[in-house]
Amino acid sequence: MSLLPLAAPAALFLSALLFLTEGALASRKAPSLRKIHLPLFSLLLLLSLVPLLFSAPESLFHGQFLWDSLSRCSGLLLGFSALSAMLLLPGYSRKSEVPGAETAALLFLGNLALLLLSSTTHLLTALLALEAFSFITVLLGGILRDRRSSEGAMKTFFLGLTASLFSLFGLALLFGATGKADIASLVSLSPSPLLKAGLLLFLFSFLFKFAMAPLHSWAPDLYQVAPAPLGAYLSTAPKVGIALFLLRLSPALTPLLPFLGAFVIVTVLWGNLCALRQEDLRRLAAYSSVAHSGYMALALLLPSPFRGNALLFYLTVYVIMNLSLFQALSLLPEGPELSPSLENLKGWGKDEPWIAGFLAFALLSLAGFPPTPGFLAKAILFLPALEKGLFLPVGAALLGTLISVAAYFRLFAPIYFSSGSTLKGGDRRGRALLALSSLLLLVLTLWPKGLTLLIKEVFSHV
Amino acid sequence: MIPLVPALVVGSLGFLLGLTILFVKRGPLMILVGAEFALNSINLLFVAFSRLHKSPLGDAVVLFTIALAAVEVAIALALIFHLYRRLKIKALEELEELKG
Amino acid sequence: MAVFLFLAVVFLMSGISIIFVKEPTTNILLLLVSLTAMAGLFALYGSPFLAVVQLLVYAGAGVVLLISALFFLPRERRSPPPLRLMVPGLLWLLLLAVDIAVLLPSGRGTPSVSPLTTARLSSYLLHDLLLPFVMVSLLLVITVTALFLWTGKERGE
Amino acid sequence: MRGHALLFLLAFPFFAAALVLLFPQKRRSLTILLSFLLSLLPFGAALRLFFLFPEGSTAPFREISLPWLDPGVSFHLAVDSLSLPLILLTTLLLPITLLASWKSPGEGIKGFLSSLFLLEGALLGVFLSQNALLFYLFWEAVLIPMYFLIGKWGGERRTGAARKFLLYTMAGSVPLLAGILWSFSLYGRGSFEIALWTSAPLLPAALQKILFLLFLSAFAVKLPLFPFHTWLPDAHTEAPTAGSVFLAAVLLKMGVYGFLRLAVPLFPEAVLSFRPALIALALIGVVYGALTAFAQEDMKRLVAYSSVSHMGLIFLGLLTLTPEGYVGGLLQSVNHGLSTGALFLCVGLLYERTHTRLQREYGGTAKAMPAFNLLFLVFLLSSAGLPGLNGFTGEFPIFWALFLKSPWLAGAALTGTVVGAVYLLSLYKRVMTGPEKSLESGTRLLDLSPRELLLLLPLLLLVVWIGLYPSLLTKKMAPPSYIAPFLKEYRLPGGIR
Repeated sequence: MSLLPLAAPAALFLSALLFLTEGALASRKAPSLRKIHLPLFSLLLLLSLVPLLFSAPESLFHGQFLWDSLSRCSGLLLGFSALSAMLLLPGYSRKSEVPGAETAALLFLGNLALLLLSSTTHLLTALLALEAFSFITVLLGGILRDRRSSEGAMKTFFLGLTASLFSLFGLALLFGATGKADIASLVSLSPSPLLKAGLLLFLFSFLFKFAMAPLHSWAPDLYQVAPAPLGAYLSTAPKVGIALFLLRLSPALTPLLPFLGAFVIVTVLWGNLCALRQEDLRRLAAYSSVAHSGYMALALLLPSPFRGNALLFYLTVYVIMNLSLFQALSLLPEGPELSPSLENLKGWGKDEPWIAGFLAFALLSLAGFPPTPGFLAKAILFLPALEKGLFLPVGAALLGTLISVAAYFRLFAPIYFSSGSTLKGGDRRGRALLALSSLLLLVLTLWPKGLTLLIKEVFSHV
Repeated sequence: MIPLVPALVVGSLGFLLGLTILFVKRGPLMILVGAEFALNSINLLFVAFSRLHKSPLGDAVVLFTIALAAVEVAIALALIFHLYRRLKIKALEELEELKG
Repeated sequence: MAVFLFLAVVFLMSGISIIFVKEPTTNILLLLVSLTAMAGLFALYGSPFLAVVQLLVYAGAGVVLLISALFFLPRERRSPPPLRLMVPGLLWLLLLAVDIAVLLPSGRGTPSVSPLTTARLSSYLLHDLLLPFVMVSLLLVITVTALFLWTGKERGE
Repeated sequence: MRGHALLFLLAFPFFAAALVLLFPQKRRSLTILLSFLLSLLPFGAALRLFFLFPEGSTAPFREISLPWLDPGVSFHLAVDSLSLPLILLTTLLLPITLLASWKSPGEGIKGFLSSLFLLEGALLGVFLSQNALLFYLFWEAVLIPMYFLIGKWGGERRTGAARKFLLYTMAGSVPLLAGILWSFSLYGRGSFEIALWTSAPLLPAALQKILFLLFLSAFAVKLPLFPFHTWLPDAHTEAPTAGSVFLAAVLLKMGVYGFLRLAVPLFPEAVLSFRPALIALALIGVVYGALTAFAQEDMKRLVAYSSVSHMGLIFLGLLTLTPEGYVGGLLQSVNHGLSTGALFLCVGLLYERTHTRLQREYGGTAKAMPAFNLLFLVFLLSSAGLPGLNGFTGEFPIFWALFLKSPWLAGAALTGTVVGAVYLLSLYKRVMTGPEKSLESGTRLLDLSPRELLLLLPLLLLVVWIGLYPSLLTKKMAPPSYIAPFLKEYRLPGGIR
């Protein structure tokens, strides 16, 4: 047994400790976010990504920690998300209120928790990792610590607490049904009512954190109060961890497929419908991320080879395009009473043609317009679903896509069709990051085969 | 020998009671009390199933639940302290800004 | 069986009472009662170690934390009901006696199931469940961060 | 290798769209002139293609297929006798609309020109694609530049009109996507190649019906088939002149093209079983469009409703499923593009001078603008179907096919044309004749400038040419091999069924 796979989690944990110590010791007044925290963070994060690049597949802790190409994928996506959040922070309009060291530590801890979540086949480990991340969600969401963000944090905390009670109850039932707590033993047993009930309840917290309607109500509140750079992280990273864990769990989910299908239908329709009537940009983004959770969950209903391919493709594309969206939103100034709304985008197309163009590209992709990667992700998802005869969920998803086009195109009207005084915020770093994300999207548009080949490679080693 | 079924009944009833407390009561402390009560009932289920399967896993999970509960209480109290002391909030009903 | 029934009824009744009682202080005492009753049930089901942990860590430390939290609340919310505190208080003492009786090796409630020894549990924890065990430290670090953020010194002042 | 001409034809507009963005913003005339010159290149390529295309050929021409995506999505392009006239029309209209845009869009001229090039590229993509997913991709891509053309450079109520356009079109094309994906799984050949689908055995009738309805929803919105037409008047009225021209001349033909390219060859039994209902809807469109056009005060709205009527007639012709109906429908598609496009240009020219499109604000314009008067009259008559002009050559085979099918049907459809002649001539009478209103309000109407003459003359030339010598087009419009089996010949004039 090689201990090399532990290097990545250990690096994440030690980096977090380092930042916590720095936060506790550092002088309170020095504004060190840009000068100290950012370079250190980037360096440490990149270091923690190094072990992802090599080292053979390995199973540690009796299969509770799998080090395979899937978990390495997860590590890379999470790293991209965290790095993007941290790079955006120095350009954020309320950066003086964000404690840099603690934020950096929380990002590391969050990545650690999600990496563990996506690499485990043990239900207890998964639940603990999810709980850990749910606390981190609350802390990052409420990091500004003013009235509004504390309210959002509070609501999320108590809703999450309730959801986790259900999951724990489910875990107890699963333990009662199987006497074990790993995925393999769930699959090997024929489904009894106790097993089904346990699985259903166990999923509760996961679907909650994945923001599936009707368990999504925390997401808009939290994304609205969280600083936009952290919103970028919170709307992408947990989806990676949870989706990949659910992918590992999916062989056991067969008896629950109708139930999951119902969740998918409700989520894609409700998420997109709610996005349609939002004026606040980050609430809109939150509902859009709710809807995308629905599409990703649709992948779980597919038969085996398609399931992983469709999910991983969609997930990768989603992470990039949603980060683009939040990177663009991060350029808008915020305040205790000012939450950017559609009005604030007026005149962007004229004053900031490049930024507006990048945002438009991301929006088209989110709406699933051909030939953007968002469309390809949906095509790769819907095709096998239709072949399997999942007409109802696919129909709902298509209808949801239609609604989402209307929702995303609402942003084009202020950006391009009206002029106004542009609110300027953000710095070069944020702009460069947005350009990078758009470039990635462009590469995926022109050469999607690269990603499909990569995904094939990933699953050939699992 | 105490049979398992009563323990399962008590545990499930307790879980429902805990949820009821959670939904009926206002105020963060009472929500915590409800959550703790529900957690305890779940623990009883774990212990009972542990005996059924003659596996120490259930007992071990109880230890984790207790740790989780402690962490939850600590974080919740920190948040409550922040809300009531720093932000001078009188009651949670004041917090109704986020909607939609 | 009689002991089981007594503990179970007390556990459930205290839960029901929490729903109907308004004062936070009484409610927390009722929670303490239910936790103590649960400790007895753990012992009955052959987990003396868990019972002790429950009594010391959970019922002890957890409830103390909750009670101390009462003092954050605005003053009018903590009503001091002297008599209402007496009933759960006495009940708690009674339960404590029952728990100890069950836990004692020669106690009347000694379970017929073979109890899980502490040694076996700890070796299981450190061997089979090493990863979750280590992960508790992750949870603790997060808690420390939360305390830093919400109760530490204010920034930028 | 010779298919590279198609690759050039398709790629050049996108390249030009990017190139335009590099032109100097300040020097407006230069920018427009340069893009005009650029736009001549695809037109030249299309013309060359047209002359090289063998007469009476029914096979795909200049095929090229590049691997692109798994599974079965290749970059497969070809031109055939169905798409050839539409490609020619698209590439012809771009230089003309560019010349017409000399003054109209106030700001952001580069974005405007770029959008037009993108629109051209996407439309060519629709007509060239031989792969269903590629077809859908371009079908959707048409939407975006058009959305911006209406929404950014449109009239007063442009945002609402743009959104309406978007929603209607999307509501149509999402079922289309579902239908394409479903067909992919039903044909079970692991490929989106249309040729593979059309050569496969027909699907069971019940499935055909469902899929046909899914496909039709997209085509019916674009056509537009009554009652899915309500987006069209708003979009036309609010769009800038260039947008209106493209919308009427080419975008509506996407519905015709899609119907012929996909719906007829793949679901012939479904087409037959839904034919009575479709004929009824198309007939309602013909009459309703004509009557509503009659009542319009806004000239753009009038032309827009006349489009609804004319497109109904084209669809009626196609629905007869006869060679006459096919040729008439396709020829009339081109004719409608030419004459309606020209009418929108004329209305745009008037609007540039007076900033109103209301008929009552005009009068006696013929005296002020004699050259314009002549051209406008010719285009109106062409639209009304006067023999000797192009409208007649398209309408005649359609009515012939309709008459063979059922004289009653032909008679009912004829009312649309009669009413059409009435409102078009009444438009001429109200706007061009009578006392000169412009003198009263003090603005002097200037006659056509050389540039304006230049942009209308090619259209005039074609209108007359096709009117006198339709074989110029029809000899290269033989029904392609995938449609021909479904067109029934009527041997006897009395062969009425």
